[in-house]
Amino acid sequence: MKQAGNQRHWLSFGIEHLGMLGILIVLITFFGFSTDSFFTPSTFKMLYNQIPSLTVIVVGMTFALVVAGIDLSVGSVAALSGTLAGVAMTQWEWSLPAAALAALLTGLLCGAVNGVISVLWSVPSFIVTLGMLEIARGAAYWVANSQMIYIGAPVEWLAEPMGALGLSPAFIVAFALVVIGQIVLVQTVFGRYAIAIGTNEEVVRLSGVDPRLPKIAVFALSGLLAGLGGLFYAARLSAADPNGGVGLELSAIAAVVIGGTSLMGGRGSVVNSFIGVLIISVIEIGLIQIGATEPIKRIVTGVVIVLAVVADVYRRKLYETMD
Amino acid sequence: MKQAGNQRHWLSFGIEHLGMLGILIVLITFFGFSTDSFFTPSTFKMLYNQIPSLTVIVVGMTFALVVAGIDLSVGSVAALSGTLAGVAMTQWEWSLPAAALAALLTGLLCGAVNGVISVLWSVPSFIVTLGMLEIARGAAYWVANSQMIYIGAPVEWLAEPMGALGLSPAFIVAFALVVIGQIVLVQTVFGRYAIAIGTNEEVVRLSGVDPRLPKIAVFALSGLLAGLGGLFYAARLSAADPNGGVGLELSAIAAVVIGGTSLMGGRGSVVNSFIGVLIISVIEIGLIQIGATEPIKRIVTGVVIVLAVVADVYRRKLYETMD
Amino acid sequence: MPSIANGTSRLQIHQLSKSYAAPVLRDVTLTLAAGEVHALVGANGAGKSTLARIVAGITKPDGGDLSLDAHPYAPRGRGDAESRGVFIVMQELNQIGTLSVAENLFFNRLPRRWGFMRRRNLLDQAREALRTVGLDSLNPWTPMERLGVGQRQLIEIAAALSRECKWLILDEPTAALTDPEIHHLFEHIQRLKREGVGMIYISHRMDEIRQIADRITVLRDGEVAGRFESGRVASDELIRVMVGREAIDTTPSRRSVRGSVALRVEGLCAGKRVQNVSFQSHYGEILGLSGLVGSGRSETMRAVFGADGVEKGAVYREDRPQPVRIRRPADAVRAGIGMIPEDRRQDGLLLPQSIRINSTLARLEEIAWGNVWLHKKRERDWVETWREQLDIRCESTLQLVGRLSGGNQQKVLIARWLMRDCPVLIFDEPTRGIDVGAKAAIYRLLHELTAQGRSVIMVSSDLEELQAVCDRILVMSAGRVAGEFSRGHWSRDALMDAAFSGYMERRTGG
Amino acid sequence: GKEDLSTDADASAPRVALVMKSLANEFFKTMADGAEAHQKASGGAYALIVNGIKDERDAAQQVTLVESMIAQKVDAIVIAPADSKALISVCRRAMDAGIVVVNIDNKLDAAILEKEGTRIPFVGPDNYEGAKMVGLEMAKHLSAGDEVAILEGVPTAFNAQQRRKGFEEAMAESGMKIVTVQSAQWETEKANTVASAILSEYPNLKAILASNDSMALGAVAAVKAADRVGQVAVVGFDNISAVQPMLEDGRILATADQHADQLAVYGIEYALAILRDTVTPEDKQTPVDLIVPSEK
Ligand SMILES: Nc1ncnc2c1ncn2[C@@H]1O[C@H](COP(=O)(O)OP(=O)(O)OP(=O)(O)O)[C@@H](O)[C@H]1O
Ligand SMILES: Nc1ncnc2c1ncn2[C@@H]1O[C@H](COP(=O)(O)OP(=O)(O)OP(=O)(O)O)[C@@H](O)[C@H]1O
Ligand SMILES: [Mg+2]
Ligand SMILES: [Mg+2]
Repeated sequence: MKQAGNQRHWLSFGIEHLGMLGILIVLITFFGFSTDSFFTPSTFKMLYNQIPSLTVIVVGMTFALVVAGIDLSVGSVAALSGTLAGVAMTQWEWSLPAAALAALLTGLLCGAVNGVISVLWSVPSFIVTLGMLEIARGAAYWVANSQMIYIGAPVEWLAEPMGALGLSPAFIVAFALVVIGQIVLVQTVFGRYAIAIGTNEEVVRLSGVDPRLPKIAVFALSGLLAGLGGLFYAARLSAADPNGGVGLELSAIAAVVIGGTSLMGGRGSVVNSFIGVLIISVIEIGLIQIGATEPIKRIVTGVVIVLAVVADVYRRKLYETMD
Repeated sequence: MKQAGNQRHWLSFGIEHLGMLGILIVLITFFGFSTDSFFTPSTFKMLYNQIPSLTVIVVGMTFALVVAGIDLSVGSVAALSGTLAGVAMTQWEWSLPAAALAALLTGLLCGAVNGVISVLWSVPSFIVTLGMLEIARGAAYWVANSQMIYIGAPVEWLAEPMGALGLSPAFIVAFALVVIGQIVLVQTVFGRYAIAIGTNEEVVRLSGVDPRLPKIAVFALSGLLAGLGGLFYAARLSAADPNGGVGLELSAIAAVVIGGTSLMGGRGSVVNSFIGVLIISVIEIGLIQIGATEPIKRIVTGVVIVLAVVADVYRRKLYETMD
Repeated sequence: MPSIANGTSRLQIHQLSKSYAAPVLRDVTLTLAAGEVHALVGANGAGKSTLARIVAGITKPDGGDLSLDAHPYAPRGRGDAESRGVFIVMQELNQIGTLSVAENLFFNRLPRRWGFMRRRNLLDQAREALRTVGLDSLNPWTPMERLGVGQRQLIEIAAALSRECKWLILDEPTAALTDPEIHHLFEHIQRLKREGVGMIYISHRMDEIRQIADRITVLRDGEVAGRFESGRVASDELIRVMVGREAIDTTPSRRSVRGSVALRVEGLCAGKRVQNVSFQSHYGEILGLSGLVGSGRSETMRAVFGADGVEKGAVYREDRPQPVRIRRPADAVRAGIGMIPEDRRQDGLLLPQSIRINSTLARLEEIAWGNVWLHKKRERDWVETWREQLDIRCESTLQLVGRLSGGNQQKVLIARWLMRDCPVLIFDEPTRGIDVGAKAAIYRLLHELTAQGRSVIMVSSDLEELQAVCDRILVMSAGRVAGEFSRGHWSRDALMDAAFSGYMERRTGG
Repeated sequence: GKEDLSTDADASAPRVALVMKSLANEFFKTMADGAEAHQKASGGAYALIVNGIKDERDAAQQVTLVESMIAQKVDAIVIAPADSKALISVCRRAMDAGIVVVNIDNKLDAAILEKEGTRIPFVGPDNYEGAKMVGLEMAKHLSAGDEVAILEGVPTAFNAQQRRKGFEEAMAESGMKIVTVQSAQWETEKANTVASAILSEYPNLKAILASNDSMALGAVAAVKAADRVGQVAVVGFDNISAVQPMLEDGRILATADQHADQLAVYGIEYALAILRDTVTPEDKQTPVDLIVPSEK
């Protein structure tokens, strides 16, 4: 309810995000008590380094959902960008910066195509990005000749933990993008227009603001960030996998929606989406550490996702009556 | 725009659906000229018998989208229902009717749970059904002990072509459900409420109609039909696959959206969703028969999906200026 | 500007025409001079808003041309029109609910630096703009969706007033406002006149037209049906030209037969806007609810109807000792209470659906065989009947409600509830945007309803209307009932005093 | 027909359909490439139609594929079934239509074939033996009692079950302690997540046995991220190109080569032989080789 229009006090901002954090903390505590090894630095290090790719993708997805669109192509675009970078570095012997640039541009291009087609021909973004999901996947197979590409050291440093906290460059970039994304959404004209477009595109148009450009920009942004996500995947695995990122769109959308962004557009918070990512990752890792069997893993994951959002609904109601 | 409120003339109904059919016919003609073996009875027989499970699921999904909801759990629920029927028939030695009933009830239950949680706790259906996607999948693994269950003859007849036209009982049931679904949507109080709720739930509520019951019913219906779909799936494979139907939700939503139903709710057509299923299946089978490589298959599928919808947008614009 | 100073500045509309399915405007010619208020009147669907939208650059005309100071003027969009100094306050509220009041006020020109919104700047400007319409106490960061229709209307006006305009179009700006706000608005209009701004003023309230119009143009079915070179025209004459037949009696007299108690509300508390509200309504009477914008009239009615949660208090039907449990509107309707919400576009109508679907929504079961199968012929007949009764102007009852003129949309909403036929009917601003002819029809309907023994509660911002129609008027102020007046025992001043009382007390008390 | 464009064979030559799992998977792609090379070299002795499904797990789609081949009236179908049970009835239908069916790679369920009274010859490797071999090779580098973990494929897949059994048997024989078995769905990314979590849960873990090389790759990255290179050994299966550098430097200790490029060829040759009526359908074992780092 509040995230979007939220500009009243920093306090309410705190309550908003702390609420989501609360659910996360409950989860962490639960797993902490369930298995000895959960509360170890290595778990958190692992968590940090697991999430950069999903995180950057989720930043873009939040914007896509805020404008009442959706981007189903993120997984495929990530795979395409990653494999392209991989092929460039191993077969064409490009340097990392050049290959990374190519990957990002590829993502940007895919996203821009999504945006332009969906906006100019007024085709639902669901369909356009579903088409792109197939197209980018096909292109990834084609680029990589359907082979997994081992890249090795040249990209690995991106995912390598550094310093005392063990944060990788990829994590730092991802975290910075979350902060920047939130600021863009709340503090910039572009962000406000994105929210307005998601609430009521017709009213935006009637107000004399052209909604097409911001919408195209949002999809281009999502593509660009998917490209970056693909690069981070490659860094983490030291390899580029044309088959990677299948079903990633669902995880990304789930994280965003758990974070309280509406699928109907007009409301959203990048920070909460990030907490959504953390919630999903903590459940996943915690269940593996507990040693749950596959059926139990699935069932618990499902139940926790629903409960997290139910809890959030109650918390928000409480908060509203308070205010 | 028109399907839902469509009550003017049967003519406009014809134009509406014939338009979608036109795109289908273009596709069929294209593949017919591309490969000799496409225009054979056996191709069409294959088409008929491939689609019943997706078709019944799509009927339910159309309703879910019409009320501005979504049902991501259909693939898992289908798998759960199918495996349950399989286990019942092979291990508990139930008869087909008993096992089928159990499968349908399971589907109904899952759907009802989706509906009740999402409506009573006002949690977005995206999240609830995403949770159910995981839960039902876990339950399917658990029921089947992660094994594919071979059922054999007892269910096969459901999918076996009969008579001169080579239609299977499953296909006939599926087709009947499409017709019934369309009639329910257009001709009944329930269908009207569904459309109204999808357009603006608050308006319906303030009209003194409780939108909760129809909404729960829609999700229960979607679950029930997913259960039926799972049964048909098992009939086709002669086996129940706890891993089956992964990603089915995306295909189903894609078929519905290709058919012109809006993700934002308030309008839809079951018949057009069915044509959406045919379009997807024809592309799939046609590409197989042409012998396209994997990258090409993906790229062509993606492009055709987008083009089909772009063509539909133009057709509709034309139609609107006409009218 | 010299052109304004010597009064030669002109906005000319020449032979303008526009059609959708049917012609909406036919060869309309009109001249607007700087510093004058040019009133545009006409029945619902006459084409006033369409004309206004064309001038403001929102809609493209099919034929004819516009000129500004003898320069051709063909705006490509609203932004283009605004750059030429032409501004509009539209009839329908066009605001982004999820954004704040401040952001809405300056939506298409948010103060920015390097893409960042300059919040401090925006806040100052917003405060300033809100002050012009008397909303000083409103926090500019309040999300728009929390406000009532009246306040939103004031904010639309504030947005236009904060611009450097040369030409201003006001499309039914006062439909949801009460006297003090209207008075305030008129002061601004006078100021703008003095500054040489030319205004097109659209309204269905004849007294306003008489008060501020310098010239009047009457539109009928998209054509100019009459021009008056002065605002001082007898309403009867105006109405005759508007509807094309003899004047109708707009305030029919009636005998009221007050029956037993129909609804009793006791100690109702809901949110901040409804504090300990108690009242009764009787069968056979029309109870009016008056008060200033934001005084909590709508919120009270929503609470009674179960649209919003209630914290305390109870609602009784007739003289039953047990209160009715109303937790949601469906309960209220079951208990025989119906309500027409004030915000027709968000709470009332399914805009992308047909008139038929909209008007039968509350009574669908009864036009269905066995509560299941829609009886489409019966539906059509019923809707046709009400279309005629309420004179809804449309191509057919299959037309999408979103494409109707504002007044006709309101009529569709009324048709829905008249069709539902509840013993107790709450109308929240039922005549908002409705033309004089149809207003009379609606008043007649209200009287018929009460004559049949129903109880009607009518919330309205139009004091004259309340005085003309009601048997009893309840005045709300700052969320409380501040006074109750029976017919014959009220005066305009007494009603206004009561409306202000809650705010005075607070000021002196706090 | 279009398929004649891709292959140049006489109109009278038999038409063989190769039905694969996902052609986007390197292993099956290699198989298909091997088959295509073989067809070219055969000088038009037969025509080849290669097809694969989109998602390895989607048995229903493969049923459609086989039906499509029946519709095209091919002479023989060589199939790598996505599932060992679900494909049986459609294969039987193909045989009823007079088409020769040969099963490669993933063996159809013997008990059900028996029950259905169908005989479909199998040509392919023994996944169980292969996995056991890899497991035993790895055990050489460890000492009895060491903790190991297994990354399973899709648990419902027959070859996944065989490989898991093979690993388990080898570990039992050499006295290792299996601390956990988790599925990573054959996927690299998933394997990386699962392996990371396992590594943090079991600080004394000495080895990870991955049921395919894609998962092994993910495990290697996890070992590196956990800073335990040299402490935790990884083995895989399939010998794909991407693991070659890791085999070189010992980050992967062993993998198994099923000679993917020849696997389909064996099946095709077998099908052609049956068409020529020279053999009676019998199962045929193809070699699985243990691959270990070349130096050392
Ligand atoms: N987008 C549209 N599509 C089709 N018809 C339209 C559209 N907009 C307006 N109309 C029609 O044009 C006619 C004039 O509408 P308009 O809104 O100009 O009336 P108005 O004079 O402002 O009436 P009111 O007093 O009710 O506001 C109406 O009959 C309406 O149905
Ligand atoms: N200062 C304020 N800050 C925030 N919200 C306010 C403020 N003043 C009023 N509101 C909101 O404005 C609305 C006014 O209440 P309500 O709509 O019941 O009044 P009304 O008398 O019907 O006035 P209106 O003419 O606006 O419909 C309420 O929703 C209230 O929450
Ligand atoms: Mg109007
Ligand atoms: Mg009000």
